[in-house]
Amino acid sequence: MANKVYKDAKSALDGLLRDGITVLAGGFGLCGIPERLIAAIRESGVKNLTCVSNNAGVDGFGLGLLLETKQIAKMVSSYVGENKLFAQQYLSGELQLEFNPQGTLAERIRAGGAGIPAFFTKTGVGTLVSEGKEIREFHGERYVMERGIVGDLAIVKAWKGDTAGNLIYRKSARNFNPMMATAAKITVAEVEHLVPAGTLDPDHIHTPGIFVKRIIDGSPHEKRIEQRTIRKA
Amino acid sequence: MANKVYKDAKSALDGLLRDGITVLAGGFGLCGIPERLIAAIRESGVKNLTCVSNNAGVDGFGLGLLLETKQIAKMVSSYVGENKLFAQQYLSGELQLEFNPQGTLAERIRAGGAGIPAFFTKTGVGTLVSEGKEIREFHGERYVMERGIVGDLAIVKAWKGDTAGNLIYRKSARNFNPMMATAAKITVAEVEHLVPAGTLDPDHIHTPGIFVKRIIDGSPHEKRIEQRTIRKA
Amino acid sequence: MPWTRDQIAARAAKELRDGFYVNLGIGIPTLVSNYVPETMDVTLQSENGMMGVGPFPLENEVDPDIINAGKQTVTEVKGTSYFSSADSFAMIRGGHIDLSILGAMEVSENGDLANWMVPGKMVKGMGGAMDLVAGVRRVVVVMEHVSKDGASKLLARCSLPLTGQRVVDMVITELGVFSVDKKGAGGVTLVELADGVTVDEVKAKTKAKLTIGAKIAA
Amino acid sequence: MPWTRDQIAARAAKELRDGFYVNLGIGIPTLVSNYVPETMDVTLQSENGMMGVGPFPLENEVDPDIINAGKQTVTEVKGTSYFSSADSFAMIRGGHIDLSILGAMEVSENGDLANWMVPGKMVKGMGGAMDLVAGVRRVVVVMEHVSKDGASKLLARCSLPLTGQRVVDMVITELGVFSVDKKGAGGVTLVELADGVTVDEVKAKTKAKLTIGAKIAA
Repeated sequence: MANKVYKDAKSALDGLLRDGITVLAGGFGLCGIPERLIAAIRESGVKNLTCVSNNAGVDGFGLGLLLETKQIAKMVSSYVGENKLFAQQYLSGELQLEFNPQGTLAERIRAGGAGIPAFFTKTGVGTLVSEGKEIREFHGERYVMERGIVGDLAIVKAWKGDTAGNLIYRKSARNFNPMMATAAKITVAEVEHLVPAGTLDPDHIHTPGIFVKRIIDGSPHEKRIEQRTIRKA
Repeated sequence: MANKVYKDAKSALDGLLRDGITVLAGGFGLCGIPERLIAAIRESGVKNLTCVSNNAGVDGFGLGLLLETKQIAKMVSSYVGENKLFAQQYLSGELQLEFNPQGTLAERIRAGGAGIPAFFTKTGVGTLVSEGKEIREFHGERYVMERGIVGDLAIVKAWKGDTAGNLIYRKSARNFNPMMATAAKITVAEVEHLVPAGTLDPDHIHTPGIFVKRIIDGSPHEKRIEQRTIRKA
Repeated sequence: MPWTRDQIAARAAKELRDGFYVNLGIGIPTLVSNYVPETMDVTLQSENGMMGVGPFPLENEVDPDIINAGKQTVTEVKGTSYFSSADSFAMIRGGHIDLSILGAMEVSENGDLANWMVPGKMVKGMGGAMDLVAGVRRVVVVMEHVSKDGASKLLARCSLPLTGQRVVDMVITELGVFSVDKKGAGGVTLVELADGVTVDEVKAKTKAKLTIGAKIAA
Repeated sequence: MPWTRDQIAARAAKELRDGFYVNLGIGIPTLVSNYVPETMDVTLQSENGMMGVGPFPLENEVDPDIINAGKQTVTEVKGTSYFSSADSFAMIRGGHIDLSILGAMEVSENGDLANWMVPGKMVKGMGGAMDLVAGVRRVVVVMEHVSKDGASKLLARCSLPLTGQRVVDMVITELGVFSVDKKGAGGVTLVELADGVTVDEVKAKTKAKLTIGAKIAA
């Protein structure tokens, strides 16, 4: 029988990492990021990566770990404001950067996974984002054509997963993970709770197992909080 | 406080029905169809409807009820094989028909709800479906441009719903309902179990309440089975 | 003896691989699920929005909310999941399904498929067939080799409106198994002959450019 | 006295209506949630994938999996739901959000908005701002009327790279409230003046085509 379960992040990435590949990474800020898989990519020493991720982590955590080691050659993101190292590497020309509006980025990844090579959106029309791209009018409004994104490898983080690769995310840690899981040649998932197939409610599954080729129990996760904001009782 | 809950299908449709509107109807075959809302549309006598629905019901149930009364002028569907009345009305010229591949139909509705006026797909290239439409090459393959669909009214059926309009579908009764709910000027939902806001798990909600402007408890539902197929013990 | 419907289905089942996600059409394709080896992990998708389709239910298991794309009542397996039809066809169109086994009215030597419409007859619609053949990684057609009036269904060009262009990888009929050069001009190649069927019979009943595979010619 | 940040937020809150679904930006816009009337049903969306955003958590309620688009820890309300970022922006792009209240660096008289990039400075990215202004039904900008060096932020044309063209419906600053003719060439109209602010002060600090609303002129 086909087996998707690997014992740790390193073994789950075995054979998948090559210099220059495009890696799609789930998460928003530090919320819902594949901590173990990022650490294992760092450990592997693979270089010259293109990373598609809404953010670039922070100094010392998340994708910031791969910036420290200069393993990332290019980021495709919507916002990288939290990362000082990023700024340095970008300004020194070591790092390429492609900004996408957050919704365009999310939809480009969804499109890539859904076999849609291009779609039209109002977002970014008349701004730097639409320069050099096709503009077309529909129903009297202008839209810009954006392309689907497909990666070589997707790394995602879920709350629960089963041995068939089915995933359930928890609260706002869902974010970019579901689309990323669909849009790469191979997707590796890390979960907080790995359970036998048949124990998750089929109506609660967010990512069907077909999209997940390898899965690990990555617990315990640090789940670092970026902006701990509280109110007084 | 805003109130979305109506006492029955008739009151939930009050003010929304006009001759000639486009109605998006959830369901696949007779599974997950908005039984009560269809019955109320029949009762209203509204005419000349364009119905966007994967199927056209059967004689005497589902959208078949609106064919009987000749309230539907045009169907946008992928398969209408189960309905004899449909065939008669179509062949006599009383009914217009636009066939879409099932996945193209699903995606056109999703696009309509998502503010995407057009997208490219491989489906139907080189067939009747792509005639008269723009064909474009991406990565050496040909794709056809398909348009988003937006309706005036969407009627959907869910298993559970809350007073904020959040919906949870049950098993394969989900089908076309989630997209339909996003793609009309106003969406009315009927559910089997209507519960107070705050009682559904936020991670289990399939359609966020923003998409649902009116909701009714439509129980009990007949939930007729189209092909009762069983195996021997 | 040419193959029976069940033998065709059994032969089609040999195209399955461990870990495959598969979409089966209606008719002979549905029978394929009876021939999945017990040790093999094959997950069946139904395009209305279900992954992990089990057998038909027992009388007391019938659930109107669990149906397949043929609107038949079915059951769940361990690991079943449900999703919207948009997500289902995103899965199909995006190339995530390994194999689709479908019926056909006609297949041409370059892999064109016609299976949804006969001009002059009432058209029921293409359902998900066009999406499946355009999106699934590998398409295997199972069909009778000739129509009821004796005409070959394996042709140089389809006469019926197409479901897809250059989409069929393999055809299995009661006479044997044919690979299709859907990317080039190589036509169809007979790669397996049903027991008791002769190459001459295949040639007589095939109107496509036909090559006899090396193993059979030998 | 010109309005304080809190007074600006309170004034922006008057643009809310019962039943509205609203997206609030970071900064002054976040304060708006403090001024929603108790009897009013307003649901806050966070574009990372949450509908129904509650207040910041108590110390013992902090959950790293519940954050808003500013990456701040937040809480749920009755009726909260979560969804993917793709579904979140489908909601935004599809015109389902009633109102967005955002900050700005510059707004022009035709409703152009600049709020993401200053050439020469390190660019942090536009995040979801371009999607919000393109997709949300009504866009209200809250900002200081002039920059730190005294330059008007309400201009004939934006000098900074745009976030969106003809997208702003209303601007609220410490000096008052301005409606924007984003479809035509009418420029901005002063429709409300902060207490103790004069029309002359507004005129002096505004570099856009400015009309004084009928109620104020009277």
